Amino acid sequence: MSSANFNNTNASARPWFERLDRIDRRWIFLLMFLAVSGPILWIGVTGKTLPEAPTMAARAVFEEIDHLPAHSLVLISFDYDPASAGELQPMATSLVRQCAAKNLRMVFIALWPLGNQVAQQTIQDVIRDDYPALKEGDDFVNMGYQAGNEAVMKLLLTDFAKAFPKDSRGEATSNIPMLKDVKMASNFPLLISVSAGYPGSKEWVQYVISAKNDEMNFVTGCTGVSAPQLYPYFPQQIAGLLGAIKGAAEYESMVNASLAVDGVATAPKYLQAQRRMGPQLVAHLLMVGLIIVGNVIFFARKRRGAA
Amino acid sequence: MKRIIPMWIAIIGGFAMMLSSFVPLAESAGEMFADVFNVVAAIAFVLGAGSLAKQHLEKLSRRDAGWGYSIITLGSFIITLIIGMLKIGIHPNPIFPQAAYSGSNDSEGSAWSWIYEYMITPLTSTMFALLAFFVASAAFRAFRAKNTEAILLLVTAFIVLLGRTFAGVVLTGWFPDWASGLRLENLSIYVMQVFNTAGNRAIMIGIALGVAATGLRILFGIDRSWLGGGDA
Amino acid sequence: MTRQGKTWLIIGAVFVALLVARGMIGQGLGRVYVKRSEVIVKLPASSTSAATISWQEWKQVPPLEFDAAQKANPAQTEISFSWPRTIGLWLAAFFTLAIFSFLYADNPFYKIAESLVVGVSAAYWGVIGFWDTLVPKMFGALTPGLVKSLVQPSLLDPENMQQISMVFALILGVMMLWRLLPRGGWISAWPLAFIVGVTAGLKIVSHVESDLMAQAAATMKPLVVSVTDASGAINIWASWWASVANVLLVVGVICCLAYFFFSVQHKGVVGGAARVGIWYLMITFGASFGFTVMGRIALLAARVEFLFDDWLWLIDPNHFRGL
Amino acid sequence: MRITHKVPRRIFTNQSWKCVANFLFMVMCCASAFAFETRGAGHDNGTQNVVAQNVVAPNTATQNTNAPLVEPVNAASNFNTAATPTAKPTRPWFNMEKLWLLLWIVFIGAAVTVSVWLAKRGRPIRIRRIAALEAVDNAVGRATEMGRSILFVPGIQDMDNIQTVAGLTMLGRVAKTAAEYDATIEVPTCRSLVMEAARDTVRTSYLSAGRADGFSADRISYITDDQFGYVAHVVGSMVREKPATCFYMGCFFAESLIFAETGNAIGAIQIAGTAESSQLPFFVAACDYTLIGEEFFAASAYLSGEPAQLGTLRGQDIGKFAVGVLIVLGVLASTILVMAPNSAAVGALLGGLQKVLGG
Repeated sequence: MSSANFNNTNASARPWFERLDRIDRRWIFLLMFLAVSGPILWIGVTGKTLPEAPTMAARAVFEEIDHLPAHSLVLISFDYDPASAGELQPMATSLVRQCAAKNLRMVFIALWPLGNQVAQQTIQDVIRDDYPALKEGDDFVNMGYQAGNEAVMKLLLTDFAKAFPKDSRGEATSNIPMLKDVKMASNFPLLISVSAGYPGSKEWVQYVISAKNDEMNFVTGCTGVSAPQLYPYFPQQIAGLLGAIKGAAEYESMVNASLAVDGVATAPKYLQAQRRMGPQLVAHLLMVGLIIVGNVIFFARKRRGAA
Repeated sequence: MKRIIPMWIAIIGGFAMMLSSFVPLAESAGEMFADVFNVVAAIAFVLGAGSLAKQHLEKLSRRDAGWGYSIITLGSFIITLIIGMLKIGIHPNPIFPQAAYSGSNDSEGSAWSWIYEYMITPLTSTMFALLAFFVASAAFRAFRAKNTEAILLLVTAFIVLLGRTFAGVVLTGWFPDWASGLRLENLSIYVMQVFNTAGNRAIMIGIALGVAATGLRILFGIDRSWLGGGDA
Repeated sequence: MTRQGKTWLIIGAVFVALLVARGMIGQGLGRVYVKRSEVIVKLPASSTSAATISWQEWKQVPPLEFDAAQKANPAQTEISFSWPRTIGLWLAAFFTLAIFSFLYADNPFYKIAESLVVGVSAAYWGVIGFWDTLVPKMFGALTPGLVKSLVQPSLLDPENMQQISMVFALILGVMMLWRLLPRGGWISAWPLAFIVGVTAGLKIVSHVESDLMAQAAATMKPLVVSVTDASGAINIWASWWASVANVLLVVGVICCLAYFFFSVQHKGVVGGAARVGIWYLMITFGASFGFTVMGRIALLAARVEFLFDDWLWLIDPNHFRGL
Repeated sequence: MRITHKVPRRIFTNQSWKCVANFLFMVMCCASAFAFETRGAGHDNGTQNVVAQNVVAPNTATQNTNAPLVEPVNAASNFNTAATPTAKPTRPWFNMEKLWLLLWIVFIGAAVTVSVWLAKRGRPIRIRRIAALEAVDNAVGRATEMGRSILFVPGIQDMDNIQTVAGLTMLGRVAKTAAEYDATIEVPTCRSLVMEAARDTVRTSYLSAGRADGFSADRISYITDDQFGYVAHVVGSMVREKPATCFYMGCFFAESLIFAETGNAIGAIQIAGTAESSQLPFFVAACDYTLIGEEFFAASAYLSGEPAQLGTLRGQDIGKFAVGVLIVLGVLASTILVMAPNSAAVGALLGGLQKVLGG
């Protein structure tokens, strides 16, 4: 874009930091491209991923689910659509996997119109493929999408069956065995939301968790853009928080480690997030390096100016 | 006169809407306005399309530099419009086979979804992806310790950037438990919880007052610079 | 030839050479396979024409399934190679590279991509506006019979209020379009004025409620907090940190508010507070910047994965081609 | 256009009367709704209910319009709460839960009205310097000197976003300066309605600058509704036409940094303003000047220099001061409450404060 940089006549006469400061920004672009594409290629070819050290927010998610006794009821809300699946699907997959492995009874709902579709896909990929012993209606049920945003949340507080009168198969809520004792949201000891925006985690906190904080816990996974708005609620209202692909990778590695079987490689669908952390690490290091170089230039120039 | 009437339309509409928020009978007025607005905006697309066509037809007729690109824009616009408006190649919805236009444009295998998947998605999402390059060049140029403000900006960004990867864990993960609050990943959470919350809260309060004052300037007829209408 | 022109030529030549080389090795380059299925739908009994209509649908399947099907029965036609989708895939790759090329310099490929995306997307949103807004909302309210017979038999009968508001919307819309006529274009200022006024009225209420009042209420935190352990004893360190956090939060909000004062000169106490306020704002911005970087890099990674996985078949993270 | 700031000594100008009248109108509307509510609750309950039902019925989902006429008994039994028709749930005229919200709005309205009135009476208002706005004239002048155009992006949202409206008021000011300096201004828009509104605004600005002949509607064009389609076009034309000055004023999302970095690469002076807090960091990092949140909404008033408009800024400050005082009181009260949990008076104070803020 800046063709002027091509004909720097007396470039060699300038001190090194001046030359570095005027570097054509296209070199930075090239470095960024390599920083992202290199790891993708390397991880894609070798299948290796980077280790993860879970932070407290991610560890809290794992432990909240891990502490629940078997057959506890869990309400899982799919508040996203395929557009944000890149960031959120790995979380949803691992969350459902941990719940299924712990033999918890899962109730899926969706507050985004396309959330039902991603929920079905996740049920297919995780429960039907890998935990075929779990029976729909007894161990898990998908209640589908319900329009109304916060209104649905408020209704859930008082009357579950009214908010979701039937499941996605068309079965009436009253006929579903696992929902026999469910009257309202607080019958679920744990609420999980995978959220891409409105309505999502923030609304769950405002309308449901604030009212029932002592009866039910809330863990959530969200996109990077919405994470800053949710941190103020952690750990009081939000017991565990997965922020963007980083949080997903940490949590995914914990779930994989807890379910690992010797001699059997983890299926690629359970490594999505960790695969995506490779380019993140290198690109972040590049950014950090660029900031350092920028400041080295700044101070070198300042010293020269002062001398 | 041409400016007085629109001003009063704005004033009456605005106050009525403000009032409706307090009257349970009219609670849905806001939603109704959203519907009305969407319909007006959809109708106004004709104006946008007219502007687009005029702009490129003029370029073509004048043979301006790059008129060939105008052919591409106009051609793709017209073809997409025809395919979408007429739902070309779309089968009816299996639930309502008797209604000829009941099928959705998005059904897999249609010309429309081909356009979406192979043209709109790659073009727009690659444009979006350019941001990864621009954050790097902006960070290189702007994050320099020129003064206190810049130092704070740069140090916070630095902490969060490192705290969000494995590198942060490697650098500060060995800190003992009593100093665990100083580990980069925890420090970045602390920054988010305290400083970010405080800053954003004040910005939001300020914006609310700014919106109120801007709205009142319009509704009190003090600011009329947005009003068109020709004669002053 | 200019230096830039030469650079373009060299980049292009190297790229094509690499592409050809890639195409000759292993499984070759990106192709799309589809699986055919028949859809048969019964028409309602009242219809006089044929009792059923049918059409074929094609769904995309991984190349692995094609290989398996070919192995089982080389003459099968259920899963086949799709020309239109393969061309689409290559076009998508071309567009991706064309947009990336803008980072180097403006060039004809970018201009083609830009012209296309403007034309296609303008029409795209126009069509969405027509089928998703005008048809169900306006025509659905004003001519429900027509919409039911042609588009959406399940349409609910419109309520009176809905019809009134849609007539109103239609009038506003027509006033907007009046501009296209040679005379009386000023009338289009009326709907605009209505929209601006109503927006102002609505936003005053919603912002004061959710931003001003709610945020101020959330800031009323005690400066001293005592955190108790599970055993009931007071945890001194945790209490200390929680108290510091609250003090920092409250001070921050007040100082940032001071920064936004317009009618007071930033001198003395207000000046000092405003200065602390701008520090807080800078920390806020630095943190948001750092947090957003992750999402932006994920976007680039997705495009690069598209190029390497879907198009060049260099990597196969999902085991779609059985590498 | 009436130029009002030339007559500051007139106590009751037309405009200040209008402002006060509007405020009274607002108060009256609110008061009457409130009065209806309180009266309805106390005295003529029956008639109120009838009226309320007749008005409400067509528009509510919970009530069946025809049922009360045809089968009154069944209709009544549909409601869990009541057995007799007189006790049916009715909708009140005023939502008492929102009383404090209403009072806040009336308070801000009053603060603005009083400040405007005082300003019109000639009481001087000193507004602090806003660097980004001081730079506007120079930035426009630079474009004229360099013989290049000015780019103005009014955000990517439609007219139902107040930021777009604020961006357009700013456009009005910038276009007027541009007309006076004889600089060309390009406004690509992302929505058809914004294009129309921007054309009106710029046309008026050129007229009031006495340069009606210099206005060309074609420079304000619609590109596409698509976010990144729009971005692709705008950055493409930025690189080709190299505007000397770029303004980004309105509601922005991810495109903020694409614009700002491209503008930086072509060496343009960039002034940005938005209330979208997630995008502020990028504008702050990559633009020469940035209007942060509330400053953006104050910009048009600041640039106008008219006492009435500047008065509204004072009104905003009064609102901010009130919020600050409430926060300090609330913090003190809740701190005391932690140390002395049994203090009933402080508890009541805190409860009252939270009520004032809608809690």
